Amino acid sequence: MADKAILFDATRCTACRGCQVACKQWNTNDEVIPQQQDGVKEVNTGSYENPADLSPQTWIKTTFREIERNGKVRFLFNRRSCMHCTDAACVKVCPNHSVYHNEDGAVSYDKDTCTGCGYCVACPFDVPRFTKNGLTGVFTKMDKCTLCTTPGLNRIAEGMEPACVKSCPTDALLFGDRDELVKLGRKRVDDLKVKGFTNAYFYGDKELGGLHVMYVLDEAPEVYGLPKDPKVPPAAIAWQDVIQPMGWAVGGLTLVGLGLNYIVAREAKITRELPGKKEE
Amino acid sequence: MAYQEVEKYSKPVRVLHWFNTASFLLLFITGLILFIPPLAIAAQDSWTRLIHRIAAVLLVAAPVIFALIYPGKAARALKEAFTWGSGDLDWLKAAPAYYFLADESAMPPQGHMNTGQKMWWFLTVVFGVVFVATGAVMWFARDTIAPTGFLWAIFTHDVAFIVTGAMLFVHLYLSVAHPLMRPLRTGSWSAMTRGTVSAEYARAHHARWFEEITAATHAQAAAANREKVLVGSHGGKTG
Amino acid sequence: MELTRRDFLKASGAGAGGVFLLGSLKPVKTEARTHISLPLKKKIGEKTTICPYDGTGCGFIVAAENGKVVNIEGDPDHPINQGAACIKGQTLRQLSADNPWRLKKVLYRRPGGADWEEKTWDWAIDEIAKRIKKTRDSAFVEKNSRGVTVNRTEAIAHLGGSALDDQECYLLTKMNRALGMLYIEHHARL
Amino acid sequence: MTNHWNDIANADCILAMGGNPAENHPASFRWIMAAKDKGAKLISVDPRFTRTSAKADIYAPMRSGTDIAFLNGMIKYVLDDIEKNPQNYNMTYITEYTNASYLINPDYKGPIELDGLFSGYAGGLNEADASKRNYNKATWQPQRDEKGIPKQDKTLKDPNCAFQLLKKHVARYTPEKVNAICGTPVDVFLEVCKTYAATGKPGKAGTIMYAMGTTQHTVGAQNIRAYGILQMLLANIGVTGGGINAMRGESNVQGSTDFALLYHILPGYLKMIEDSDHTLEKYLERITPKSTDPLSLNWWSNTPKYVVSLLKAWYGGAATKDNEFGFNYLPKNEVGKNYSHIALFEAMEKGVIKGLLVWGQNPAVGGPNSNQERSAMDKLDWMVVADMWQTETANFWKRPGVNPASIQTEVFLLPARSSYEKEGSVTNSGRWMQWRYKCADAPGEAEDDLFMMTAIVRKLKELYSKEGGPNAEAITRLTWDYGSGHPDVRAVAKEINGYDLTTGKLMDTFANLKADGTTTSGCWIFCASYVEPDKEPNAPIPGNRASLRDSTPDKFNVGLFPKWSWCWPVNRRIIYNRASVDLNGVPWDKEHPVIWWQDGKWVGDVPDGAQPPMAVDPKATKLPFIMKPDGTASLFGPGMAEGPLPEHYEPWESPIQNLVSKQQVNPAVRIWRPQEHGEPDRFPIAASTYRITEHWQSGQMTRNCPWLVQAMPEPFVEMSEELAAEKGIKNGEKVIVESARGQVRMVAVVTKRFKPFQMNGKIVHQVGLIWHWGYIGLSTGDSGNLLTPHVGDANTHIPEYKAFLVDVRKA
Repeated sequence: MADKAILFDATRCTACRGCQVACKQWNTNDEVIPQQQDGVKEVNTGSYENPADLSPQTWIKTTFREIERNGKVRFLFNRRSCMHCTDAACVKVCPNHSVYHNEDGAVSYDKDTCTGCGYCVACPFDVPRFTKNGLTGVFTKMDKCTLCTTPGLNRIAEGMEPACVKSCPTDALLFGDRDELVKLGRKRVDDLKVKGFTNAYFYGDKELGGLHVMYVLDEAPEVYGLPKDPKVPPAAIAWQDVIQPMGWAVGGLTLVGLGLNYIVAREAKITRELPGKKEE
Repeated sequence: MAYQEVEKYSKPVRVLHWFNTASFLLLFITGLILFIPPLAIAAQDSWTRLIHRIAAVLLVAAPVIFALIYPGKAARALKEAFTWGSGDLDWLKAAPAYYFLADESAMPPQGHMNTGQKMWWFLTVVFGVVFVATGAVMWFARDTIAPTGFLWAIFTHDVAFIVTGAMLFVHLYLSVAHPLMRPLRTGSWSAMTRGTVSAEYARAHHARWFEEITAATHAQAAAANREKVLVGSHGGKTG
Repeated sequence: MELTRRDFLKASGAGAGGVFLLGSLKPVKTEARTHISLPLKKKIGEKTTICPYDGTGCGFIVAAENGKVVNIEGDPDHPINQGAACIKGQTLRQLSADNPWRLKKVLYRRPGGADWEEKTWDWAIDEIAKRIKKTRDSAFVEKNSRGVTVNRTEAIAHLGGSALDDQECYLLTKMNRALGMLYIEHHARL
Repeated sequence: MTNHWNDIANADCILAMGGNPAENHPASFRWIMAAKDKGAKLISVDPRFTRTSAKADIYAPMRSGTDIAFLNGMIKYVLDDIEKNPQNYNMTYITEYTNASYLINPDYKGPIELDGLFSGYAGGLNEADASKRNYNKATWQPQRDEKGIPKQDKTLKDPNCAFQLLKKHVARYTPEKVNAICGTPVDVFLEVCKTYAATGKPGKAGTIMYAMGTTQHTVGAQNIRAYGILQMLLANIGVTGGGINAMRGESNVQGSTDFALLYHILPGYLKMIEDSDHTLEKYLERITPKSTDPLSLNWWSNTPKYVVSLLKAWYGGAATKDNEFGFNYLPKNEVGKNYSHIALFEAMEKGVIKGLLVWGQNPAVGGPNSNQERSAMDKLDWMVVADMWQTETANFWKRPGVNPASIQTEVFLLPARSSYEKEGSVTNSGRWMQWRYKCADAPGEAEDDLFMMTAIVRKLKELYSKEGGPNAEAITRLTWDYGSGHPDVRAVAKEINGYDLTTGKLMDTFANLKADGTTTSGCWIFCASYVEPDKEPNAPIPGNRASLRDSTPDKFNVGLFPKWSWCWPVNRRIIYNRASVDLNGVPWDKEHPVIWWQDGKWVGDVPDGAQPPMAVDPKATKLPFIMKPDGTASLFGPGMAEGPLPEHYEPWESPIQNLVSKQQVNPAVRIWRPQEHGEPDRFPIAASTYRITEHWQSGQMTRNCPWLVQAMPEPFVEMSEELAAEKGIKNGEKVIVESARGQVRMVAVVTKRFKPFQMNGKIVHQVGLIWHWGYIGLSTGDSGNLLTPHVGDANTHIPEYKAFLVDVRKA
């Protein structure tokens, strides 16, 4: 099956933030409504960008940035959520393979087997968020966008767009086959360059083996708050590629060695010390 | 020759050992989930990670309490882990022949712990510190530390896990399964369960130590407290 | 050396080790998993509504089970929003009966009272009608100073209606004017 | 809206001014984007850089309250350009469809001659006496021939014609003057003019999208007039992608206005009865516009039919010819007396108003000068509030700093149903009447408003039948036949549409309404919305056109969706559409036609009058602006309170002196509390209030929703980095903003999007506050309306929320 992807066109986004809540609506996040006044403990830190960060209940949020160039102000909006990388650090590092690529190319996860170990903080985009057990204070589960492929809430399998994409009034978000969107995204960026946006950039085309959320930007990625050259951290590569096999190998070699030792040493002991006597 | 038993590990030491064994096994099993993905289903709702934390606290708390009650013993034990000599090198040279071919001839006389035991004990102390340090980062600094820091803490913790895990196999094997360690009552197993080893065993495998304690005994020349070190026949049990 | 079966079993440590070792050689890259197929936990509704917030008039589809809202999203057939929704439209579900801040009972605050008291509809309607009649009748002007029939009262005022339906607005005008009211305003100026 | 939301996609240029569609009508941006995709330009004119500005091709900063200077400057640019390049403009449209050619009363004098005033002012300059703050409009009228037809000069050369008077009037508004008043850089202003004037070419269209940023000023109505003049000169009215489009802030503020929940009208924009209307005849005589011009259709000449049909709908059998169809059952406004929002609260404070019925409104947060409005409620004997939530208004006696025991008002708080817990229709900004259904159950004992008002009326009918009372028949004989149990909303919808009493059938069109009492219609503009089932059999509710859900495109595929819901009047999607064609009925824009005269008939949208085009049949034809008595659009508007042409006056509270004339403030403006005037030396900073995407109006519908509270958790005041530096305020800190009316404590959002204005060499700072918060609900905070004044526009008395003076300091 062809990989699916989301194309975000920053030049079309008006920051209505429908996507931010569409995601909550569909995924039933924030279901408990506080009963007391001022029960939502959020504060405005001097920005439209609230809540300040992603959370287990906020899988996508709109970001706001202001820049000034040659006396002209620009108000830039961006989408922050899971990028569904092809070389996904979280998939790479997850000891239990609870985080995985599904057949649509999206990075989904199995909440039943997630132990909350937190290894997926390896994410170069800082996306996974964890719920704490209220009683013990121990992190229990990771949560993040699944491109609406969560089992039981899988819109893609039902032939629907992800909730955020459906919600977008200006079609700043598009959903479809990744190959098609790559072509479209490249074309849009080329058009932007012709229009004089010399720093225009198509983000996600090649980054981390290709993201499944791609960005048409009229400015450099850093201006939009995206890391210029995201990398899977070495420690994350080390995990599944080195540590886990090393664990199996060292453990295995040790047991093999001990087993061989037993056979050899037993023979030796019998022949050397107590010929003819069987042990116990 | 009559069986004579020599006390190798005092009761508090043994209690500490088994207490730590229990904590370590809990830590080992709950940690092993990360290496055996199908076990993850058992880790639902973070309870294995809670056990891991509780066991970690116990693992740290027990030696600390021990050291507070028996500062002398603790200091001696620590000193032992860091006291190495040329005899240890000889032991290492002789070890393959001994452990594979049951050829004891090249074995130099050993102290209270032989070199192998000392290595285990040394690594236990060192990796204990590593576990505690990296575990503390993972537990307490998760929200504050940079992800890279967290990841390297994980890395170190897990490398330590692999090394100590492998050593645990060796330790168990040598303690209870190696052909030379049989029958169990004579050697290490006995030392850690009942606290004593046979004098014969002590003389054979820990000659230096045996000499030390017997020399001390001679110096006190039939002193009334002889029983303290040399315990009389446990005939009923061993006879 | 010849291995007996017993020897082989005793060497099972080595066997297990081999399995372990094989495990370490397993390719790390996980295969893409196929979807776990579960029926949708939410239904997409059938009944349509129009957004109660601003005047764009976007269409929405409400899904309810046993009268309880489970999902509300944009109506893809609606020509204006074509399934899209802004942040407020997406929040429609939090206006439902599940929101504990919704009023559920008739409330009454007596003169000088420090808090609300729960009342019945019948009681409230009776009392409201009595108040309206008393206030209206005591401040009713049938003829003005020039003797022209004016049939009005300035003592009762009306506010609101933009959040109501057309039919309700119409009936409010009808009721207000029949009562002779003049101070009639709604959100148009605010 | 003259046009509708989908139609924005047809525009070649969109002027978003006094409105912020990206912020407050986000879904509408779908169609702005669609237009931009086809090459349209978006211009954002706003005191601050908004989410709309972020997507605009041109952003022009403009000090709040200086719209007329800006627009007059644009009009001047267009008029100058018409002289130089008439081929770029639709001169036929200007001369034939507007009153540009009308010769005006030679006694007319304008602000040039009278230093800011027009001829006919009752008072002197800066008149303080409220009774003299008005005009005698006699000299503003056109000259008429003996038949009563306006005298015209179609060459537009006569110095006394409206076109030339306008030209003379706006000549003062040079780009430099605009810059000095508005603070808009000259180059940016000229770019706006050039870009927007390009829509003057036949076949091109420009639309103006506005909202309360335009209207909530002392010159609010004149701001709209300026839009009208600009759009007429550019031939942008009646065409696809054109029009003057008010973006409505509530789902049914269009409907509640259409159904006349306003003091000055009856349903369908029929003027309210006044003291002077001794009889029905006199009333009809006064409110029915007349025209003797055979070319003028003068649709309002049908007024008597609509009035009588309304009375028949309300009083049924009790409305007879003998009792003037129940005319005297209805109240009469005192001539010249103002019953608008501010007046209402002033009367409440004086103790005139004893009882208040509140249906889903929250003036304790949304009203101007809310401190006054909150305390005025203390004087009430009783208050009835129907709402889904606890509101600040219902809880005015719990407001901070007040002892409830000292307030004797009784309050009844009735739990209401949400929009999807009941059935009925709403009318959107584009005049689409859309049906919605009961989809879910309401909480507890919540009931719909229909139930509440019906229960009250039934009870009142019972009381008045039993006990009698003054004008009791007005109540006892009022028709209220919507079933015996829960009222049937469809029966109400049918009554609104109206019946032919001779056949008992639902009316098909308001063209068939009669003034003889044989027809009914609760609101004539909605006649044809609910017809007999066989007339609209395919509607989900047969006959109910508001329920139509067929999104098949129209004939010309310009996004009219004629089978989706229903739109007043008579499903005409673009009003004044007869102006979209030339004299032969051929569209100016053949790619996006609204209507087209083909093979002897109109095709496309429902035409504004079915008569043939002017050149096709000069006798039978009618002028396109059928709702105007003369049939033409008013370049020169003699009906306005403060003058026939828009003139710049400063807001009531302004940081600078008027640079155009000595007349500082709109000479006809209504000022209620002169003592609460903030002086610039004490309050040097200009301020404006506005709404944000994440919240809605007075906040009950959003401040109780955690998703929205999380998205915008606290009220804030936005200010420039320069002002913040001057005051030592850091981003995110709490600040106190104070006006002559009160003070608020809010979070400071220090932003590059606000810039100080350079006004004629003086630096003027501006801040912006949001007002969605109050002291009741899940999230609480201060409302910006604690600062706004009780001063109203001269025509509509809309409060001046958008321009006042404050001072800011660190909290």
